[in-house]
Amino acid sequence: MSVQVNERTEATSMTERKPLVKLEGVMKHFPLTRGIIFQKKIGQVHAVDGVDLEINAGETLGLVGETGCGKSTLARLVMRLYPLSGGRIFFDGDDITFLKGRDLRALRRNMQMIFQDPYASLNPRKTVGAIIGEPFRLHGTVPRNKIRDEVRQLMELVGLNPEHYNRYPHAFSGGQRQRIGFARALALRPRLIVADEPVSALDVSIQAQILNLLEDLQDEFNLTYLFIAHDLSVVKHVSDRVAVMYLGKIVEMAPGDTLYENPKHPYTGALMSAVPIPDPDLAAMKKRIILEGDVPSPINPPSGCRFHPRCPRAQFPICREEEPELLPHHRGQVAACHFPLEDRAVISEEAEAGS
Amino acid sequence: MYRYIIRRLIFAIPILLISSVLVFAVVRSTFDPLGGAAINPRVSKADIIRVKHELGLDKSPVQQYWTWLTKFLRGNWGSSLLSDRPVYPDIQSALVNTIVLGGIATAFSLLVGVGIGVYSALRQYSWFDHFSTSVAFLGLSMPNFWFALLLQIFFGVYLTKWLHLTSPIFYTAGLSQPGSSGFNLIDRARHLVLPMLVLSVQIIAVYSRYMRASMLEVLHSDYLRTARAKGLKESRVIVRHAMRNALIPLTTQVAIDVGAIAGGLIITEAIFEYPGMGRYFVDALFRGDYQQILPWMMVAVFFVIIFNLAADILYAVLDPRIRYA
Amino acid sequence: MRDQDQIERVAAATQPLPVETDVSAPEVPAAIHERVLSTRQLAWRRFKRHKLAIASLSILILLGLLTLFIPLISQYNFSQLNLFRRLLGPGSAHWLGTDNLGRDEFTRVMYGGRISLLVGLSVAISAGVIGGIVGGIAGYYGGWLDNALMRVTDLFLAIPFLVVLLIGARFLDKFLPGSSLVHTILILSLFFWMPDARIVRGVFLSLKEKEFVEAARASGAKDSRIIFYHMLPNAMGPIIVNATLGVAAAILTESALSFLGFGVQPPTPTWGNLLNDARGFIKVAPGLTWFPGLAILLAVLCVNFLGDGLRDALDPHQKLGSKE
Amino acid sequence: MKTSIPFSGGPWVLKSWSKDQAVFTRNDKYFGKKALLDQVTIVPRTDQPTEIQSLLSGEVDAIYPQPSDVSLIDQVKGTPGVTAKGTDGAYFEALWFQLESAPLNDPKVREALMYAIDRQSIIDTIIKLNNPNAAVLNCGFVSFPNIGNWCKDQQPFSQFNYDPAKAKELLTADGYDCSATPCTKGGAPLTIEYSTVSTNTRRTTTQQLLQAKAKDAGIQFKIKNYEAGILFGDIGPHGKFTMADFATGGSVDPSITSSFACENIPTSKNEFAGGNWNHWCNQQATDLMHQTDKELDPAKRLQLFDQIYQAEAADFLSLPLYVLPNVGAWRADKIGGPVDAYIPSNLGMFYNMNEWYLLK
Repeated sequence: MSVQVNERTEATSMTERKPLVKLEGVMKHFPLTRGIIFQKKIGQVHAVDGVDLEINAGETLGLVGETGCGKSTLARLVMRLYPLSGGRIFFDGDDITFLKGRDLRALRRNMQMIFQDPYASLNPRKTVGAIIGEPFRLHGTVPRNKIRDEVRQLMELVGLNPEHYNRYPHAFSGGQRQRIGFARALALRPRLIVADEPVSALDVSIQAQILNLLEDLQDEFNLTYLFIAHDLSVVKHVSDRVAVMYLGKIVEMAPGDTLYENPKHPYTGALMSAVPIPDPDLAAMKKRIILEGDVPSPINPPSGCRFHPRCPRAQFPICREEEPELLPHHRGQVAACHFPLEDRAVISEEAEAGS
Repeated sequence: MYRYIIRRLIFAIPILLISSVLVFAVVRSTFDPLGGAAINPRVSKADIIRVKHELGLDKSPVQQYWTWLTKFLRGNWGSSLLSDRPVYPDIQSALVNTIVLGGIATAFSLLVGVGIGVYSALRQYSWFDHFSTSVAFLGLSMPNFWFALLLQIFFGVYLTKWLHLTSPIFYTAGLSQPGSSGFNLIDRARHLVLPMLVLSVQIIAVYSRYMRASMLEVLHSDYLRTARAKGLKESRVIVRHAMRNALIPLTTQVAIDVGAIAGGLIITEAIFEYPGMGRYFVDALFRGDYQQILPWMMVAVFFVIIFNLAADILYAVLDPRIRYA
Repeated sequence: MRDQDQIERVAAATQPLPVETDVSAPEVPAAIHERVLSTRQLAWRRFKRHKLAIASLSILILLGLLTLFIPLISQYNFSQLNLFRRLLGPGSAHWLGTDNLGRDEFTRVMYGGRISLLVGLSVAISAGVIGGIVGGIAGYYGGWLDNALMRVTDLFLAIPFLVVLLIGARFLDKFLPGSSLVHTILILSLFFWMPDARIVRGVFLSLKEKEFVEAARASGAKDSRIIFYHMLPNAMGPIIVNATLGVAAAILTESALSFLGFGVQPPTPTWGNLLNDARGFIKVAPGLTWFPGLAILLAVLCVNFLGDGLRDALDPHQKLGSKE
Repeated sequence: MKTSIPFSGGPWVLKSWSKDQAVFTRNDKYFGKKALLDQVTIVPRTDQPTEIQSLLSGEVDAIYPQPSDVSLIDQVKGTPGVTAKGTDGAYFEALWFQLESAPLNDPKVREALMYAIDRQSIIDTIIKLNNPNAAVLNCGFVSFPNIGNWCKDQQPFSQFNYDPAKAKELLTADGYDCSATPCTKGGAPLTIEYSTVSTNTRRTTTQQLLQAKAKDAGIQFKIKNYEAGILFGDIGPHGKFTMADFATGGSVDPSITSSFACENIPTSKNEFAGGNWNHWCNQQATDLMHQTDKELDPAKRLQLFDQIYQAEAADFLSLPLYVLPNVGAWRADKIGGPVDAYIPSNLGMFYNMNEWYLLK
């Protein structure tokens, strides 16, 4: 145990200079096939289409986007649950893109995942004790006879009654189940936790508890989070930086406040306009931008800027023909847009123009 | 849709070819082609060698297969080694007989089974439902050869004796009265009733349960509720909406079952001396007549594949949810 | 949707009833204030409501015990002849009479039942294992492997079943020496696994997408552990139901094979060959035809009812308390 | 045979023929006694129970079945108008030993086996069901047992009566330990594989009967049956059996060289076409067989055959069991004439159908 701690402190000091996770041009294309025996590839879903991203040690990186934009796929790519179609992933400086078998399983000790659906993410046939204890059994980090105690401690840590060790998941509520999921993810003391919409399936009243738990755990274990959500207000609440994804690409990334106050990408702007604001004065000023049209199919993404068919600021032919690059704007803010939004107050102006 | 059907049809050709290879390999390795001849002590060694050469059995397996296949496709199905009767006309008449028996039994079972299934579903948990469920279970659990035996002894021996008849009401064996020539509907029917009954008991049980299940599923579906809500007449809701959709899975099931009939009535035909495919096969098997078994297997497999194909296509045609590009 | 229907179609093609397999969430979340019950307890509760299944289970247990302990119950041996007491009717000395060689029919029916039940059980279990492996691999790995395995399954389903059994029996006779009992079990298992494979595949296809499987992989579990520890237990319900119905089908098929003169060979009695032997005495000693036939009917009926009850109990669609 | 009508001599003309039925009509041009019936149809039935069934139900009027272990006479009893008759037939049934396969390659074991088989009980339990006058068959295997003189006086196998004690004695003398059942030698139990046609219930019932009886003689029979096609097409010619039960017939003027001479043991040399499935090679007997083939005088041939019989018995070649009964049953209320006249012959019950007539 002590050795591990030493390693960690060392690693932490190192990652001050280096990002913990680095993604370079990560792609995931799911093939669409037809035919029974001889499968013909007739197209592919561009779920993630060239993403560059860095997650620094100890921070929480929020990832937002509409349903189907590829954020869950990206999460699973980071976790190496899917093989990549292109690009590279580095963890703590090591290339983990092509890890397999034993090495890949060893990597799991450093990165864990929390899932969206608290009902589907727990095996209904296993007791809570077996579920939380499984990582110990798989990696042998704790002697067999100590597993039980270790699991009880974890349960207490996440706010579960250790007495319920032998219960089955169906006996727990959604929030409790999500706590079980946390306990399982924490069992190996990972450095990175990928949380895929961990609260979106929960009641609002419980969401706050769970988010607070996440923050407490981050402090206690010096965790790095990749936090995925489609709800901006939740993301903003927990994240140091926020990345916005649209159709398999990152369109804008910035520290939470900057993004909120000064969105550069019109898509971010539209998303921001939907965030409820606690201040009634500000809220009155703000108009919601309703995007027209549906999200285009990721099988056949639009050319040029992917947002151009729905973008109120699009100018042709450039937006249709040229793909914008991620360019720096404010400090720590990057956005990919040919015609970025102006600073401040633009939101309402845009809204008026649009309506 | 047409493209889908055509593609499936084209696809069936390699499947048939592969099946023919398998059939040939299995039958060739299991049966000694001249095993039947060896039973006959009068067949001399020289004869066997001569026949071996005639049948090309001294060539390589691939050559043998190819010779056999080309002959088979040209309609030259060979002759039985034991009786020297050409195989083709016998298999043809056996196939017709089997299709008659299987077809009538299937049609009858379908009528009764669907009726029982629909009524049970409409009156779920009524005494009729419970009763038909119990009877269906009984039918499913009945060893059909035993049932056949009981029917034979009852109709053939006891009933004939009690009623002082000279011939039984329903015959217990054969296809027609011995010595009769030509087609006599009543005579044929009297021969078909018992085997049909034995076959139907299980099919009715399966179909009624199947129909009940799919009917219940449809009855609880949203679109049916919508149809009712629209104010359609109940009978129209049941017939036009519920039954039509509930019949879809059954239809494909029936298509598959019919395909299996060509090779599948072995027990019933054996017990009732019915001169169909099953009986032909068992006879050939008992005698180890390779020359008869090989084409028989091909015909049976052919039917299964074709009807499975038909089931797939039917499914695609009937189920609007499925559209194949 | 297609897959699901396919499973049902195929299941119905090879066994008595359409299996309403569940491939969706295998859990009914119990309200938090309810007494906490394990899945097994919930299933048992549902099963207990099924009176016919309970009765069937009791009869089967009784029948199983009878056939198992028949040497202790009966004073006769199944092969012990008494040529002076042939073809007797039922009586106090011989409860079900004697056969054409003066053997005690009760002992023979019970001993035959032992063999028939053994065949049924072994076939269902080994078919379940084969089907589980094939379906599991196909469903878990998907892709070309899935395609290849499912085409093989289709092929096995397509060939006329009894024909293959008959030819297969010959094949084994020729190439693999051994007792006809072992041969019969082997052959039957080889042609009973397809429904299991399809069901397991269907369940696995849907389970594969479940987050708990991803969670297991994210925890560092190997494929084998995911398949056997995480996914298989969740597929057990349909497998058990199908295996139960498979027992019934195997008993019937074995008896039909024996009746045709294939299958398990005398002197080992099975219900099928007892019936076959009885045919010549149907007028002189009708009991010889009735008793083994009724025994098959009773056993298969009970197994089918049991399967029905298990389906109700293990089918998670069924909520406790609702009357369906 | 071909599908074209193969013959039309004699009192009948074959009107039509298929796998399901053969229809004969009167041959009006026949020089002899014209048939009394207008038409006769012959239909196949799988086995004796089915044939009896068809007769009882009135679907057919006369049957001439292959006898099984079924009691024809008992089954027919109680149906007025139906008469049955069983007599000795033309084939004989025997247990054949493959002399080169263990443990029957030991003549002592074969000798003991001769006393371990209860032939009388087969007759009493199974054969008498169809032929009340049946008796144990004791002569050698050359000809129709009840035709001519070939199997009249010589009874070389009559010495072998069921005597389990004697069998055990012989085995003990041969080095077997018979304190337990079955006897053992060097720890290995005395097991003899016993094969016959799996679908023939007469034979499988016989098998079970003999198995139970042989146990008392310290011998265990392991039953391994085959379908006819396999037994006669593969197992027999390739010598893959130890002891088998099947029937054989001879001819009116017999030659047994093809069945028993040394050179006719099936081997790869003769492509397994030899008829000596027993693998019996007794040079003296083979010489005698060759002599019989050249001998024209029936009396002298009979003498030579007698010597061969003796050699067969002395070598424990096989054990004859019984004469296969010929059985026939018919509706005496419908058919008149000498219906049963040819039941005992090798010509078959239907040989004199032209003399049968319908009763009004």
